[in-house]
Amino acid sequence: MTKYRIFLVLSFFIFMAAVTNTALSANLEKNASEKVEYEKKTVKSLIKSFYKSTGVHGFLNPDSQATSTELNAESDFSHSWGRLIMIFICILLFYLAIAKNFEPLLLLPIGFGGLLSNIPIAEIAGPDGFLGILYSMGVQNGLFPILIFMGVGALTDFGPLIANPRTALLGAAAQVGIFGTLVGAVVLTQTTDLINFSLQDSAAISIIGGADGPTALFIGSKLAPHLLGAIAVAAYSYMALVPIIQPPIMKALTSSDERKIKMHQLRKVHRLEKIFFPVTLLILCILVLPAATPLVGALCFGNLLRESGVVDRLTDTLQNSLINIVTIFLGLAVGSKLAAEIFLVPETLAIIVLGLIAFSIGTASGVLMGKLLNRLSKADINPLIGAAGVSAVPMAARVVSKVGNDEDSSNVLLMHAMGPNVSGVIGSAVAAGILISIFA
Amino acid sequence: MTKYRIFLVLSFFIFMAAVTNTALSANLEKNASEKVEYEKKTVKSLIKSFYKSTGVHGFLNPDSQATSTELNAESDFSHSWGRLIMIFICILLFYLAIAKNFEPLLLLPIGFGGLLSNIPIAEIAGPDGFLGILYSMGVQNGLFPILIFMGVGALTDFGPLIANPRTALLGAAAQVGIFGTLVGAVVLTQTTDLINFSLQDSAAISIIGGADGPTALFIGSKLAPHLLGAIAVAAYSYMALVPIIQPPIMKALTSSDERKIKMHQLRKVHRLEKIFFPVTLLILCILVLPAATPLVGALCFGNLLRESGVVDRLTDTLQNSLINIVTIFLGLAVGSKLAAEIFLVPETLAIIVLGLIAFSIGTASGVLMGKLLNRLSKADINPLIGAAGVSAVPMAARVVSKVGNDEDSSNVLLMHAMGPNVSGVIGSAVAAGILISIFA
Amino acid sequence: MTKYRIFLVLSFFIFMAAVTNTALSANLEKNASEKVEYEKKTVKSLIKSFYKSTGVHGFLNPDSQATSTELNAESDFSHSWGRLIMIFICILLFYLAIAKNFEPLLLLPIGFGGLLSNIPIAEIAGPDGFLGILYSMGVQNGLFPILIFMGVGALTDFGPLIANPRTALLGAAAQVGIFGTLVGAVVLTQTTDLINFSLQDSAAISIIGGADGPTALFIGSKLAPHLLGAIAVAAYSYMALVPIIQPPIMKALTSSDERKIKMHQLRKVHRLEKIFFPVTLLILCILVLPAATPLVGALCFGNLLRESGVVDRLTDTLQNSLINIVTIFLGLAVGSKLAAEIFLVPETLAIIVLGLIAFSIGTASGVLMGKLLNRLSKADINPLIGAAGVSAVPMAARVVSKVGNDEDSSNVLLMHAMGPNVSGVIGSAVAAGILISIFA
Amino acid sequence: MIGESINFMIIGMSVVFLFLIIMVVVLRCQGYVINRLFENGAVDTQEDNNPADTTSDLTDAKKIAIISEAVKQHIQQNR
Amino acid sequence: MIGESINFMIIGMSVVFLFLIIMVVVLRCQGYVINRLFENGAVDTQEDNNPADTTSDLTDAKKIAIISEAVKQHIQQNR
Amino acid sequence: MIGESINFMIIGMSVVFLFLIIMVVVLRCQGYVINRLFENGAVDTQEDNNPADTTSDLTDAKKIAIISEAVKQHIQQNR
Ligand code: NA
Ligand code: NA
Ligand code: NA
Repeated sequence: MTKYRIFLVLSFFIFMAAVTNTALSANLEKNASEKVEYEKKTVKSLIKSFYKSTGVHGFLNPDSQATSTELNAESDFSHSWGRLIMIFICILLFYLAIAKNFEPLLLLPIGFGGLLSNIPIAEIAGPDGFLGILYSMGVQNGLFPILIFMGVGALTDFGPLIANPRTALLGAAAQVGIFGTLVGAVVLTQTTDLINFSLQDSAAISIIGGADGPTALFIGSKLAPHLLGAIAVAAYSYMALVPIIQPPIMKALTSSDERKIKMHQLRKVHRLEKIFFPVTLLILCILVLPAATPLVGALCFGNLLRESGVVDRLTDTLQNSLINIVTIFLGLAVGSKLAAEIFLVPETLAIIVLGLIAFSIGTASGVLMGKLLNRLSKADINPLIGAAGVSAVPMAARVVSKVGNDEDSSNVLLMHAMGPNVSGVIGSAVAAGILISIFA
Repeated sequence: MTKYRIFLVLSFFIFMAAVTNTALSANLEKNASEKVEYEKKTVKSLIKSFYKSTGVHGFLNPDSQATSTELNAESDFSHSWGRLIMIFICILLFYLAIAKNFEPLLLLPIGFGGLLSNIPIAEIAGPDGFLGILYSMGVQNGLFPILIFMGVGALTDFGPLIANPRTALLGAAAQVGIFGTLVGAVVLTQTTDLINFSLQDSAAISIIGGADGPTALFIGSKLAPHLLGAIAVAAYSYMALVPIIQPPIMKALTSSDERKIKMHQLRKVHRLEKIFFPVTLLILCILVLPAATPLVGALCFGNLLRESGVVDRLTDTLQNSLINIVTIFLGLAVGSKLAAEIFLVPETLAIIVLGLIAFSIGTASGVLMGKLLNRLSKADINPLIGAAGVSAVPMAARVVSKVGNDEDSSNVLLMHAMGPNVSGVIGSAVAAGILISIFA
Repeated sequence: MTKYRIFLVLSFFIFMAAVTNTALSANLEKNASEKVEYEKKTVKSLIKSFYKSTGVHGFLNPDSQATSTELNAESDFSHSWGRLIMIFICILLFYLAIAKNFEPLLLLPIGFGGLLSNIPIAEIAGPDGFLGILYSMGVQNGLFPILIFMGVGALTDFGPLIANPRTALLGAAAQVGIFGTLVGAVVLTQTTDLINFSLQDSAAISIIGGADGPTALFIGSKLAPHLLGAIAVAAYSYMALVPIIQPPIMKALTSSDERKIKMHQLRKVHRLEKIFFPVTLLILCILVLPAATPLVGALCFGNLLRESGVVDRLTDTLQNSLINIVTIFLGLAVGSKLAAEIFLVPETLAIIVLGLIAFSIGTASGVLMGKLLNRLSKADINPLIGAAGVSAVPMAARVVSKVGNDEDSSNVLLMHAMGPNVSGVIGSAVAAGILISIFA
Repeated sequence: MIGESINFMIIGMSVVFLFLIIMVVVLRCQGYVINRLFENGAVDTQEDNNPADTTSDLTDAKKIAIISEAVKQHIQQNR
Repeated sequence: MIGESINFMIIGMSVVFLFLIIMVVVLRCQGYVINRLFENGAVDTQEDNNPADTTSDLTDAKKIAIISEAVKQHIQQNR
Repeated sequence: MIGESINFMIIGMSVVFLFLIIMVVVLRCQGYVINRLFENGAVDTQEDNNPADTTSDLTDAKKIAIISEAVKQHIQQNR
């Protein structure tokens, strides 16, 4: 016990000494930030220059690193308290990812990238830092999201959609989340003074409603790279929060009887149907909306390799080593956009709010379309599966299954929810293509 | 039944409506291709601009995308019908790869890259599209074929060649296919008006006779990048067609008695011989033909890692994740050279014909050299194994084995054919070095 | 027997013929190095130009490739004999890697890269050669060492350090090897005429004493890229030689009784301690020494992914496919700095000597600090484990275990030595950060 | 600008629905045709969709090894 | 310059020691606090540090778990 | 130009043959020398050419094998 108290005291002492000395030395030599010269130096002067290279000094004296053009209170704030706040937020992301299992595959790398990008002096997110190198390698040009999409294609079985194509309409309806949020962002810009989103910005934010990570990153990096950090964090956070966001909306819009509806077993799907599917989808996309073909094409490529059954070693690579490597790089690079001076702006709060609205609208539209379809169609359709139309594969489908089970534990909705779920991915990619063809 | 007829009619109606409207809108606003402005617009005008961004419009109005310098009938054709033809060809490649198992590992990615590169408006093969990015990342500079060669080295057991080195002469003879085709391409250029290959072009085409994919891509990207698509498709197609092209030639040039010759079992090979082999081969290549060392060096590197036995984790990576990732990237990037305006030219037909000639000459030379060796050598040599000298590892060796079995089902030629087969790879790389040292 | 003698004579004859002809042709046409023209040529003239493109000619006539600025005796030497010597050295590296198991994972690729970079004419290490491409892709900008460090983080269990943190002081003491060598390099520069290291060079060399490959490569590529080859070879060679270098020093500085000291079993470590460790370490590094955060951050990133337990697929990728791919690329690219004109300079010998001194000083300091700690601390500490503080994970810890066992075969020191071992990695990264903050 | 953004929403949702409706129609036609022409190939979802890669060439990494092994055994058994 | 390099050595070693001493102190405090607050989570080194990735979705790279499970079942069946 | 291309063919095939003939000779010499000096190391093709990577350090990524082994032993010990 006493032993540990001693440690605490000791560590406090060391820390305070460092801080005090640093502050002193910083005040004494504030204007000595020029490159260290190699003339004969005393140990004392060396110690002083060392103090100026510590992070403690960096946080306390943000102005010494600011370039002349941004020497103002705002950058001062973002370089001192701002950075500390962001580091705290990143550690919060670690907590959510590890303890609460919030999309850890992306939020851990993004959070770590954010932490690294807020370190003073080191400039890890700068053009010569490794985050900057990764960013220009594959985020700026959109390559990494495309490669992820190939992996998603290789991992996705479109069988449930092929077996019951009409569920695609649920995936279409859920995209109201995207375009509704676009309107919302414009309204916010027009009605408030603090928030000023361009149409490109608004479009990039609205794609959060697509509930699809790579699509959001692809559009974000094309239309609004300065908002990419907030968009990525919002998109992945809400995808992780699907089990909390969706159920109340689903329950509010459906009656208990509707939630108990049982659906017929899916028909068997011919192997050729699965092979033809990616090719058909791509041709359709070429005819109707070429602007969506980079995303849809990557998805179809991965899926064609998967279903062809003749290139298993490539499929396996897409599903594992390639998608994993790219996920690591992409997460870290996107994290570099969590630097305080980019992230700690009022726009970020607006993005968080708009993203939540987008998810809610998408879920509601999907469920309502499910009710409509159930009435129009001869076969029974449980409206709950409409909620899976937002994408967030496969989390949203699982949520549907769980809400269905809560009402009637003998009701198995998972495979039925996969149809709208994967068509939600296609719908979001189509919406992304529309946004690109209008705004890019 | 009736239900499905309704669908057919409905889909026909929707398609026709889209096409008609598109054509109309295109005619009405042909000169409105400037960037969409964000002034207040009616829904009607938005629909019109949307139609102009559809692929249907893109195919019907190729001139709206052509740059001023290429505004002529030819580019019009290649941007409308040409693209449709190419998309059809790419789907044919899918069929051959999946149903007929034609080198699917490369023809599927190449075909898909080709499909994507022929999409109007999206510019996926342009410098900012992902195919263009992959192309400049590793095809333009020759990196991807080199990495594939490392993987091939790590996958190849040179034991059969070391056990019976004289079979290397069969691999040498088969390279007549390369240089004979070089002559053929020059003759074609001199005697026809339509075809005009430079010497560099001719050399790049002739390497198809090497029956080795990465070598062809390496030389093609160095000497004639504009022909790369045709060269790649021809090379991999003929490698897939080896079981159809070779047997008639093999049977025509050998008697039934010759095809029945049985060969002695291969001697055991010392582990040190296998370790020394890649180093010896590379030193030889350095002394005689440094221009071939990038290719041969990569092959030897992979093989040295394999045979060293002390870096299994690196060997495994070369054989699997690295070669798979690069194969995907390489295939897609090469496919970008299947864009209609590059591919649908008379030269492509000439390349297809010359490639076939190259394979045939190579096979014939190998078999004839086999007959010669059989006469000169004390030990029996079945001339069939000469056909494996064209490379096309391991397909050509399997064909030899099969043709031998057809004649005498107790005759096991596979391992004997592997010697000429792998020496064919070396021979092609040497020939490639010669072409580079003369023409690059 | 006679058969083989014939082969020997024949091969000698062929070689001599090639050499003689080459020399002749070289003398006849020494000034014909301009690009081969495609006018009509006789076979004879073609043969002559071919000879000029052989490696034999390249070695014998180094001046024909030298640029005008370096036409002097020195470059002549390095391009003829120098290259042969380097090729011999590289083959020696193969021998050490394969037969003696000297860090084969890096010395095989480095050696092969060195071999390829010394080939005349081919220019594989030039900016357009594949070694040059790999070098600029990830060595020049420091990306590859950072990725390796992520893999190291994902592979390292810091449990033993967390269980007994005071052993970190042993890892600190061993860094005297780095700074002592810095002094040594400066002394050498001041006292000799032949050796002239700048302060940057000296710092880059001294990092060999860190006994950590990626750290050495990271610092080397930042501070002294022209010395990178020698630094890399020295660092990895000495890491491989740890079982030979360390034991005599360890035995000289300890008594038999000290070597027999048994240590208490390590306490159990809470899972949360392991998860917090990388975050704590990084925050500390941010506060004290931001310049070290690229390296320490990469290490912590890999370790956080590992210990989080929620992203096993990413951890697995860091530990396997990614680290393997990068190891191959990094080794080959570093090998490109073994080109004779860069490597065969007096400085290399000085680097080799200084590296050995660095390792020895580091080992000695670690052991001496172990003796000091043993006296100051209540719990018994076997001073041998101080030798593991040089890093060289996990070789140094194994050496400690072995030396301990030699004295008392019931003494199990391995886990106790892992604490200083991994803290040595951290200590080296901190030292690297100091060198960067002073010299970069 | 708000009015315009509502226009974007209308056109956007129309295209999304148009696209997916056409897709539904095409998928139904395709399914009908395929199941008529090739009756015996129907498979359950998630079954048989990865038939072993028996013939592709560069692949299966160690084909050469496998083949030589097979040949060896074949020869030994037939002695 | 030699004198200066000795200065570098002094400051360098001081920082290295400062850094690692602070680390030792912080690790001890951290260990103390964690083991007080969460008493039942202590694990042996190299055991239980990879709890199965139960919920993450894209993954399924759970070879280790699967194999050890398989081995277990195999052994149980053969009892 | 046709004549020239024939010249290219002649020189090209000569070099290819020269290269491979030298290779044949060198391989034979090498095989002779090696088999004389190290008589006991001859191996069948595809056998023993991948001795386990026993000492290399970062490696040993054969966790699966190791773990299943460990699980087995653990279970056996606890019987
Ligand atoms: Na969606
Ligand atoms: Na060949
Ligand atoms: Na160290």
